[in-house]
Amino acid sequence: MANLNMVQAINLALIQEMEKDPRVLLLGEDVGANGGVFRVTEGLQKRFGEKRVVDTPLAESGIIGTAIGLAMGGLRPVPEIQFDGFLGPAYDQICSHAARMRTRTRGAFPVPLTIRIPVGGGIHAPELHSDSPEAIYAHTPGLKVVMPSSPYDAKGLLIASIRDPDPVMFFEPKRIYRAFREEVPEDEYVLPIGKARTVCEGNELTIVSWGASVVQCMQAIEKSGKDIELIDLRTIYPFDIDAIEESVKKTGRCVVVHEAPLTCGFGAEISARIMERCFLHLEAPVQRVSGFDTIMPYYKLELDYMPDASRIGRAIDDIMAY
Amino acid sequence: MANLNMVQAINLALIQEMEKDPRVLLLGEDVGANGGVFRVTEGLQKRFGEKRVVDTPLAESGIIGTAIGLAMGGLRPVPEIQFDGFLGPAYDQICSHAARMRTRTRGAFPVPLTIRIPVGGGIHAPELHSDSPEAIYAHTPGLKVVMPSSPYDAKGLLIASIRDPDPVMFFEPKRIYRAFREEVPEDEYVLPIGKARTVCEGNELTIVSWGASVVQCMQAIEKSGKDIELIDLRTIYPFDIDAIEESVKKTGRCVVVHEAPLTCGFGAEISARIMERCFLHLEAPVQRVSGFDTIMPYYKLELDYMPDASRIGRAIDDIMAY
Amino acid sequence: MPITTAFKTEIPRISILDEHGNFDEKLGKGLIPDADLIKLYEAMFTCRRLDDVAFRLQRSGRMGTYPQNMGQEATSLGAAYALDKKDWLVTCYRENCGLFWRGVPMEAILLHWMGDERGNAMPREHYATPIAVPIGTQMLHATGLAWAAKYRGEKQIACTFFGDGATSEGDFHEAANFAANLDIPVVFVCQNNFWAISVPGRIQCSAPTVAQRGIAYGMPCMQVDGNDIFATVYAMREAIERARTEGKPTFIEMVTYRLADHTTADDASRYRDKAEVDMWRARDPMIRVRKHMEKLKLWDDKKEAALLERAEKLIGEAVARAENIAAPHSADFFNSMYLELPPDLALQRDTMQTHSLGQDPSQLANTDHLNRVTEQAH
Amino acid sequence: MPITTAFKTEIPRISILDEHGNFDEKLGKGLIPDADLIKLYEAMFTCRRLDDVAFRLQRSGRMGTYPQNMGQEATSLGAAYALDKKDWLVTCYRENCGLFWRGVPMEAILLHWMGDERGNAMPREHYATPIAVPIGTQMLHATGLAWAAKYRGEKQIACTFFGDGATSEGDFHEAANFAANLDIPVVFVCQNNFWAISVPGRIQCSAPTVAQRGIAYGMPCMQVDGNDIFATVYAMREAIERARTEGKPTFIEMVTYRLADHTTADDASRYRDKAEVDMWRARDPMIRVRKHMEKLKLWDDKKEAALLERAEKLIGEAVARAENIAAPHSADFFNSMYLELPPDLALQRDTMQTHSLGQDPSQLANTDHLNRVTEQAH
Ligand SMILES: Cc1ncc(C[n+]2csc(CCOP(=O)(O)OP(=O)(O)O)c2C)c(N)n1
Ligand SMILES: Cc1ncc(C[n+]2csc(CCOP(=O)(O)OP(=O)(O)O)c2C)c(N)n1
Ligand SMILES: [Mg+2]
Ligand SMILES: [Mg+2]
Repeated sequence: MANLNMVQAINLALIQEMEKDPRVLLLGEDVGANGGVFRVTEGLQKRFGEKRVVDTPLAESGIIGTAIGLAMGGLRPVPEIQFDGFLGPAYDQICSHAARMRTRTRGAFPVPLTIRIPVGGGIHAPELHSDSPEAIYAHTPGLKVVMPSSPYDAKGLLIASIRDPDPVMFFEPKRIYRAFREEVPEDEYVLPIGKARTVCEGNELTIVSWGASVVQCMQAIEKSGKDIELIDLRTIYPFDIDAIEESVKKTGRCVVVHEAPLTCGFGAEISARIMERCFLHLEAPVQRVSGFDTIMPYYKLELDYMPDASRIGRAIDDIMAY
Repeated sequence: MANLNMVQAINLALIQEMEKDPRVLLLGEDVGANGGVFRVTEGLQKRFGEKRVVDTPLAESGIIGTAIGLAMGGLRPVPEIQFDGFLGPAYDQICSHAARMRTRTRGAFPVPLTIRIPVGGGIHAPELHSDSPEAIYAHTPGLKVVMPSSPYDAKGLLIASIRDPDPVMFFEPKRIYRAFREEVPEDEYVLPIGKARTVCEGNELTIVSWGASVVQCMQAIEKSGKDIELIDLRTIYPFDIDAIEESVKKTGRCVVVHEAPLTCGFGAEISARIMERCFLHLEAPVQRVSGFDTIMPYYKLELDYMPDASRIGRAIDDIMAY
Repeated sequence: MPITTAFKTEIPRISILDEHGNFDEKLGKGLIPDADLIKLYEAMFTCRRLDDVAFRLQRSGRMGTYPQNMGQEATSLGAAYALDKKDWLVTCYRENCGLFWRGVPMEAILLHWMGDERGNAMPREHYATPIAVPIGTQMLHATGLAWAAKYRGEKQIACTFFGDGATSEGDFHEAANFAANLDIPVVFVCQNNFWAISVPGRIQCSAPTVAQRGIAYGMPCMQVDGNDIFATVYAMREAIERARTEGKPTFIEMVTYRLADHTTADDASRYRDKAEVDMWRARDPMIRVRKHMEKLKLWDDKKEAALLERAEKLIGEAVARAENIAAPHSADFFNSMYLELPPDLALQRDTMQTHSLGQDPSQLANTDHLNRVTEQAH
Repeated sequence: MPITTAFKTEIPRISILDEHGNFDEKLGKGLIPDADLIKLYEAMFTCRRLDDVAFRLQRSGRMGTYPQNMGQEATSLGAAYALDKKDWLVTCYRENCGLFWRGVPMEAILLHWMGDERGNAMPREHYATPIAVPIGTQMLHATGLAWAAKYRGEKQIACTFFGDGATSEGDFHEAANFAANLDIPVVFVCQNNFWAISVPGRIQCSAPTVAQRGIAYGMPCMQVDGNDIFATVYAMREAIERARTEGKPTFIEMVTYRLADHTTADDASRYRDKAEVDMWRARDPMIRVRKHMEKLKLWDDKKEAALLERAEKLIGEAVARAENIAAPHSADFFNSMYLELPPDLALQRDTMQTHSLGQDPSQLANTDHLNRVTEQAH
């Protein structure tokens, strides 16, 4: 056991998978000598050589497109896209190719690929460095979408993602990269993709969230003094609707919290599913606390944009009063 | 008044806007001599010259990126992307630039741009020629998203889109390009973006749909013999939640129908909003009839994928029996 | 010397057997043994038949949109002939002849255009990737495939084909740039057929040659008469040698022409002149080989007639196999989504519905739904 | 002649005032009048001060991440000087000096890096687009802007700047290709500073020059000593003339060096040698101009001291304006989304919440929510 922050936990997961499986290689912008702009791949090029930790040209479509080829060729590439906002140029290779290759070839060419991307706001970064695009990829059949909210989860989910036979979008909430440490087992372990985690149990209300927002939810719950169950989704697709259903059938109330814009964010899907599955158990309409339907503003206003404990708290009050 | 199909109605709208406003120009692959692969721009290059109807290199990001520049330079470009599946390479320019330029520059550089794209399945086309990506763009703040379901609507909505001061994704459901004709006024007219159309009134159930699926809904309603209200959304963003609310408060039941995959499709947003707005009026959970969470299959199986009258009919039966 | 020369280069153009039957002995002698030349001609001939048959299948409603290959046979064939059978062949959709040489069963190609993914389930032993419909995207996969081989220390390389239109896409640029800068052994072959549907070549590339696209990456570049099987083989051999020994990419422009419409959905008479097409008809890659073989007494009408018979039989059988394959089942497009199907997706598959009522397992006792679905589907 | 020459080209390299003070009279004479040269030096000097000040603002927590421009002043300055004031200047983020020459107030640049969109609200009279953070995307906008001018029959052209790393992006390729094939008057300027954050230039372009990227499009290409204001002006004039009279694009590689870290968030000592940096320090574009002016008796220490004072004042005022601007309001990021705000978005703005309870207009009678929000925000 070591006391690690999320950056260290991910770094450790990468080391262990690379040692275990010679097919695993890393590629991306600045992942080599620089160890990534967040230092997530720190020391890895020195340890594994330039063949396995590759600085690529500055071209996101190229990174993902060649990684698809690497995967089709039998390897397990783990490309990094430097920031959420730079997924855009890679969108076509991710959604039209990585996601479709297995289906397109009826299983002849699977694409075991794990795309690592720091996501989300809250670090005073420039434009296009603070987005939360998980709903886009959850709406794209053929991908899995994972987002850890703690160092422990990050390690176990990343190892599961790398070993997964299908393409995984591995979103790393950069706001909590170094926000806290926790005990992380030194041995490798796997957390199953598709299973949520109950952060705390409660009977009055269910909150569903993922990524950095989980931390805001915990703050809000603490402040509220109410008996609230918090579910950390951990994976956005496939998502653990059974866990949500069970909880909401117990509590009758639910708030979903995420950083991405409201309209057609993943909160919409969860809300719709809850209605479909728990209709007769609901005591109030599911509430969504999310980013607004605006562009994430430059950093002077970013905290106004993101759901925080006070905004979540208001939703808690409102739904409890319903 | 003329009896036109949707292709003709769009062609007419383009002619009228180009005659009226010299700032309007068309660009895209094969839009010139060939008149577009669906002949939507037929005759326009001959009529308006190569300056105003421009065959571009085969590069979707280039088409949208230069169109953004054209719009920033004061023109009203109407680029065409040849098929839904080829929006992918243009995703970044659409979502990171067209959608953001006004906000980024606090209004100094608006981008009045109308992107025309044939969308959806049902015409036995090859791979990546049958997708329905509207939810992706509805989740992207800064865009408007329009999808007509008839020749009359197509003309009025396209004219509104071209005149709109902000970027519009104008999705043309190719399955009904030539499926039927209707009376279309020869004079120009505008249908407001953001307003739904009640296709038929009813008291027992509300169906919300858009694009080619509206036709399937009408078939299902006819077959069902029930007293059903059908709302054609016409615009996906901003969407006419007031019209939906009013209808569902009356009927107490709602089915949403779309071709795109279920998870995080725009049906999820509508379902979530209905719960938020009509909670106490609902007699059954909102039901979604949609494409599956799979890749749209090659054409041998495409009809199994798309919601048809029988699948919609089952949902009608199930929700009425609830 | 304030104005100096920063860079200087030339691009060669290769032609060995030209459209008038002139054969360059210096380059051409021994390049392709006679026995192989016959086989190469037979392959072109057979694929030309396939093209005709596919066209007719489409016209009679037995196949969807189909892009004819007519006139471009010598390009991919030259490549497939020169490559090792284990080198990756990453094509677009006008390389039937190369895939045929590689041994890919022709029903795979037919099935693809019949709207059936099983046509893309390429057995790995062919080292070929499926027909690529989205333009310009497959070159990155080729680069990754060659990179994977290099990573493993194998001598395998990749050869990728794409059109002149495809060179306008950003992905083309990124693929070439990755290969050049990371030393990945890929042969990039552009089939410059002067058209991208209705858009003429100068709108894709107004430079004097498409070959010079490769200069941007510091790659050796060649322009080749793509309708000359000798020239395509010659150029490929040089590029393959460089890839194999130095691990470096090459860019080859093969100049050819699309003799048919873009696809069966297209009408090329709307945008191009008959005179242009006629000129290129005379440059057909098959005519010159046949004449050359006749000159060498390798070929005659009798052999041609026998070949026709063999080709008809082979294509006929491929068509029969493609048409007689069992109808696909809607479960197929679910089952190939992930190695392990998420429960929610399995539920969608089993109920063939997305609305929740009656879809929930607890409500599945009544399997009427399921029966109804299965009936409808078949 | 089976192997002929398909294409042949050369790229010139321009250098006029080199780092040793050698001045090429033939090319340089009369190129920049003395009075202008002084002003150009003053601009470089002022922007270098801005760079220092911005760095210190960041270090003291008064500004976010900032990318220093140090060492690259002569590139964009040469362009801005040679361009007409109505030509579009479409930059990346290391062109402060060009924007300064153009007249863009320096607080715009400071505000941008202070996380405030108002820094991007460029008045149209500057014909400059805002600082572009996403790499490689702005060249397409430049191409569209120049196209719009051409469409209107105006003589206006566009000049766009980008780094060596940016030339790896597909969008760069598409922009150059559009401009070349559709005859759009754009000057493409690559600031080759040998690094893209930590990634060395050879991984972006392993060709002998970056200039040859332009050959792919049949564009005239030039390589220029980017630390030589005379050379950058010379090359720009040639390119502008071509754009203005023939309506055609040019590709210019300006060879320069980033003397500082990539941004204030970077530590370049992790990946590059001090020796390399030191070598380039000696090639600083300002040193040679100052020496040259001293030789011509145009400059001395006294003038430099006076300039320093003026620069400090100007930058100080810009900083004050940037820091004293009224705090933005959350309504701002709503109000600039569309010309007309959709009702749903207005509701989000007015309530500052996305959850529906209490957000619905019918429930808004109690405005406690609103008050709470406004208080929190300010
Ligand atoms: C990304 C993308 N954009 C557009 C299309 C539509 N399309 C199909 S083929 C074609 C022209 C291709 O031209 P070229 O690359 O020269 O190949 P050719 O057909 O001439 O062999 C176009 C525009 C597509 N398939 N993919
Ligand atoms: C599309 C995109 N990908 C990645 C980044 C992150 N990033 C910012 S600057 C930079 C390097 C840019 O290098 P270059 O183009 O040479 O410009 P320079 O910084 O050297 O001036 C990178 C990778 C980005 N901003 N945009
Ligand atoms: Mg072509
Ligand atoms: Mg650089």
